[in-house]
Amino acid sequence: MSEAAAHPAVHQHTAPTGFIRKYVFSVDHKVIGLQYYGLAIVAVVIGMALSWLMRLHLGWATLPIPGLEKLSPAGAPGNVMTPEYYLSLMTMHGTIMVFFVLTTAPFAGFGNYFLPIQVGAADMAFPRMNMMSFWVTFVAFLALMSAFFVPGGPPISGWTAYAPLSAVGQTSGPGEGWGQTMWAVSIAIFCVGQLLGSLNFIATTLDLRTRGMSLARLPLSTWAWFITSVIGLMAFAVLLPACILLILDRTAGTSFFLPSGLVFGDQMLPHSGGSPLLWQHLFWFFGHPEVYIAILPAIGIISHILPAFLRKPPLGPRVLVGCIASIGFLSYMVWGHHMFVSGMNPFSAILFSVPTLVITIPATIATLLWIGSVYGSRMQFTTAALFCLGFISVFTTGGLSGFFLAQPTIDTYLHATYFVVAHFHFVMAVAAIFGMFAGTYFWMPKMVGRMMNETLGKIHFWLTFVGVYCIFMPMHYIGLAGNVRRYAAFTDNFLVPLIPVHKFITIAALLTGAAQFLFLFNLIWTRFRGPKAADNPWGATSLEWSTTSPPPFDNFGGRQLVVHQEAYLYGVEGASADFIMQTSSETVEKP
Amino acid sequence: MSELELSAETGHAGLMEGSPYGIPSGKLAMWCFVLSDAVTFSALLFAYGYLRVGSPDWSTPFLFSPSIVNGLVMTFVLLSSGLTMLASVEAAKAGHTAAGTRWLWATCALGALFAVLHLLEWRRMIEEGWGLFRNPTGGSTEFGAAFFCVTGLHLLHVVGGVFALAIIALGFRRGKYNRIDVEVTGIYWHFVDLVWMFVFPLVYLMNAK
Amino acid sequence: MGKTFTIVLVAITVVSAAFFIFHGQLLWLPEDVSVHGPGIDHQLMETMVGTGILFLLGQLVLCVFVWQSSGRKEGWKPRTFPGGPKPMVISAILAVGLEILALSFVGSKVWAGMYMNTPDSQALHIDVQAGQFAFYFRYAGPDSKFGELHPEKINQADGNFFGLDPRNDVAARDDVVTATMAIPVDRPIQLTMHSQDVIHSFYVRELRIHQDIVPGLMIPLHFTANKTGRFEIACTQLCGLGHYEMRAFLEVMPQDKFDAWLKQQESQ
Amino acid sequence: MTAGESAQSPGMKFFVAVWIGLMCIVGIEVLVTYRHPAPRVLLAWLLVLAFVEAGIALWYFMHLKYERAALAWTMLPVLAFVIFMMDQFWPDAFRMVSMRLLQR
Repeated sequence: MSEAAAHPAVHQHTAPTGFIRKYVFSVDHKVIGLQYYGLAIVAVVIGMALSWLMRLHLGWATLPIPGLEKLSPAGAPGNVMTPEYYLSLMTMHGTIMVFFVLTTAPFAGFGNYFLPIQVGAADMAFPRMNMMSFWVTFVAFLALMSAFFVPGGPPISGWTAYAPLSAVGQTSGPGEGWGQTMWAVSIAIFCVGQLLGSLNFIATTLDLRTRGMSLARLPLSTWAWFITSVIGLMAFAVLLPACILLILDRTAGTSFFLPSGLVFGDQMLPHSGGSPLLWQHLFWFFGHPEVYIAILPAIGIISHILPAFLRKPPLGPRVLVGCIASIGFLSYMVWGHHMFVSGMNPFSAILFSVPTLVITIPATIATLLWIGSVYGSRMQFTTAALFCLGFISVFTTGGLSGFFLAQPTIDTYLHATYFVVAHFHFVMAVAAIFGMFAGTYFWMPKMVGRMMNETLGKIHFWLTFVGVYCIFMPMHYIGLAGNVRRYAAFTDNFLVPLIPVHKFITIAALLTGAAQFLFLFNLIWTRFRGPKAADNPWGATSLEWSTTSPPPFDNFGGRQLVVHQEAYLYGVEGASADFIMQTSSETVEKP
Repeated sequence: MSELELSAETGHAGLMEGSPYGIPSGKLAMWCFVLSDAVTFSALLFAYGYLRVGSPDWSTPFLFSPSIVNGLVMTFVLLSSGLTMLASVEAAKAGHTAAGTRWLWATCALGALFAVLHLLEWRRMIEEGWGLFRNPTGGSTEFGAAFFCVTGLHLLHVVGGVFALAIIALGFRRGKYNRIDVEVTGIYWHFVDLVWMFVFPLVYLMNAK
Repeated sequence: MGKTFTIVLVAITVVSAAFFIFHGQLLWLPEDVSVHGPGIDHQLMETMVGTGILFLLGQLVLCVFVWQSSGRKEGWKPRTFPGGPKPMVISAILAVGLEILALSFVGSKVWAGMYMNTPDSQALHIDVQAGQFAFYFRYAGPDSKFGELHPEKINQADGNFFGLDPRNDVAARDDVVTATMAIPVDRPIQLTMHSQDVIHSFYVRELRIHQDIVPGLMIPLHFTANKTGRFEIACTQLCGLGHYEMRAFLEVMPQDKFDAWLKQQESQ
Repeated sequence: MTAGESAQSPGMKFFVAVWIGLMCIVGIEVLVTYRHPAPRVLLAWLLVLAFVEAGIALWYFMHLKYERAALAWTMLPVLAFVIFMMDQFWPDAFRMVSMRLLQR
């Protein structure tokens, strides 16, 4: 205990007692992690509901959806969705999912909860800043949600908010009034929240590692969160000014993104001199790193979970860290591949295409390392393990379609078709969500101290795994047929014959979505009825398993851990158990 | 802010791994913030450059007097505030709380002076008819937009810094903050200074008549 | 459980691949009618084969390992992959690296052929105006000179979609403005595209052509169609509530038919 | 060396000298401007001078010199890299002028 007394972080602040300080404005990274996770769950339910409505409309454009009119009288007169309302839902779906689910859950959620524990710290480096980062993000979420209720309704310009559509205001269509402004405000606020979060992650990883936890011994998940926060530090810093300029264009009459001679309804706007391509450059300079902000934590999480169920060390963990880092590095060199047909200088296209293709090398190495880890193992097929395997599968599928879109020539045909939709949903959305599921089934015992229901979990996995393939695989085929995305209905002669495929996708989406309620039920059931979890139910090695479930306020009950081992010593020859905790001082000759 | 001094020690307490930089977390976080903010400003300056290169009718209205002269005075004030900031950090390191506080206030005052000079110039330009979307000389309206955005964001940083300095000065005297907090604030203040080193040539001199 | 996973994933893989291999006419690229198109199609097939192999390998190898893993008895001593991570790194760099080199070299040539060469001097020049939510096309007429554009003069009601000023501008008087785009077959075409309001996009599947039309800019594009027919021009850049129904038709016809068509348009 | 203590700093005299140096650079910038070189020449001059100035400020004012080399070796390359990548904006920007619909 005297040891602990000497440890400042432990005595940084004593456990709060009042409800507000304990659960609402808490500085405890675990509570904040759960808050982020909760926010993500709320956001994902909303986002999924929106996608249901969209899919229904794409399958049966004239189908009245009961109650929709109540939701938005203007958007769905007679319960039938108007084209602009479809676009609003699409925009909100994209924004909510990318910012408030894929960035929030695997990175801010699990990262906040487990990064300090995995490095053996009592809390983040700046608990108060940490609390601020959550509440700022929360305000950003409210700001975005408010877009549903402002006059004119939610924005219709997609999550990329391309100017001029997003910048000229109401004249360019419904939803481009207050809705779009709230969108820009929300994203600007979100950037600030992420900045605070990233600072915290970086400082914690570098400064609060307990004795013996050298960088080489950090778990892969911690590495992923650390590298992600470094990417976020720079990426959101570019989106912030972009959003400010957009807001000025919309409200103060500047023309950063608005060129001369814009004519709406035979009226020429006074704007002059701006460039719509500037917005695309600024947005994608952030936008591409953002894709990796979404996927890298998931990569880290499954790399961390897989060995625990393979009962053997991962293949080349150092190499894997190298892959994650180089993916992060390359992510800043490739944003132009979103702009191949945008009227950008054709020379740049080649310049952006090559590093984009090069990214596939570290990605392939990582995939091969996971597959190679499975070799020669005796795997325990828990739900978490299954989701890891599922991740490897969907990540491979989604990554490979990237080969097509990375090449400007092929992109000229496939750009803005459902092929693109399939690609990024597989490699970024579904993969990241699988990482989130794996993390949930693996860590929930630690987070709430109760085991999740494995049977429900497995059913959930099978439905989801088969479901996502049924939803997104066909999108490749219709994409090859040139099915344009972001269409509210398919009226072109070459699109009408493809509607049956859309009907199939819609049905698959509805079923897969329904399957997610098993997961939600499982979460709630676990929280209140789940069987009590042991401190280390999976026989895992990293530090989060050397404390109680759930961990006490200062994570280790005042103990100052000392780390003696590497992160993943499973199935060690001649060890007392088939695994060696990082904290155990047991010494055996390495296998 | 009190986390700063607490985790300040963690870097070296025997119970922890040493930080690879051997600096307190607060300082590291400030460096990271500076990095991020530098990217923000460069993005803004690149946007300004992009629009300028794309505009055939860019106007370069700044006369030597008053604009450039005023800019020089502002530069002088800001650089001097950097010097006083250094003095305060040095004093704080040497443990001279009173002197440190005094220098902090001096920095604060110079920062405020800079802000005032800046606002006066803004007023003059707005009276001349400049605005976010107005250009009295009839050239590209992007000039006003870029000018007020870039300098505006910088001014925001200055004002924020002035308040931060005041708070630190008060707290440092009462021992609420320690020398590390002063040093961290110093890094921020010098960064604001550093940004101006790009704003002055790129926004003022490049637009001198 | 592992065996089930293997079976399911094999099924998924096989079915997914089958749709690519035994694709019908519907779920595949339409026949190409442009001179540069074969280059793109070839590139796409190359990529399809390469990634297809990687897809099958990746998924099936995973399946094999999982299958083996699930069959093992209690007390099994885990084995590491022969050679550790090295073979993985090397094979990835070799397989993917070579693929990338090949693709980007060939691809860049095709790309340069489309975008980085100057259009034929004999090319037929067509001016394209995009606006919410329609395309309009302009032919220079007998004087083969286009009239100046004056956005402030744009008036949908009396059909001045381009903002021409025939009163003061001689060149503008004989400009032919149409809603369908007709072009002669086997003749180089040069488009100059501009948008009056937001970003639109010019996409013709059969021509393998795709180009955003950015307001405020004159976007050049050139191609040659080598088969006659009637094709759809779709807008692929989100441009507002009418985006999904913004389209026009492209008619590729023999030279003589085209001349007749143009005559008839002028007379109107 | 206790926490947060930078290595012994050279003292105020030296910093005053640096400050004078910085002012001189600003002076040079103005002089260059009023020799009215071509815009891109001027830009080159100003950028070089500004970077020198910023470098000095980082090195001495912000005490980068007195921290472990690791700090400079991680922070500066990252920033340089990101700014270098932003230069991919230029090929477009220069294209704008020639492609403009209206010369306004």
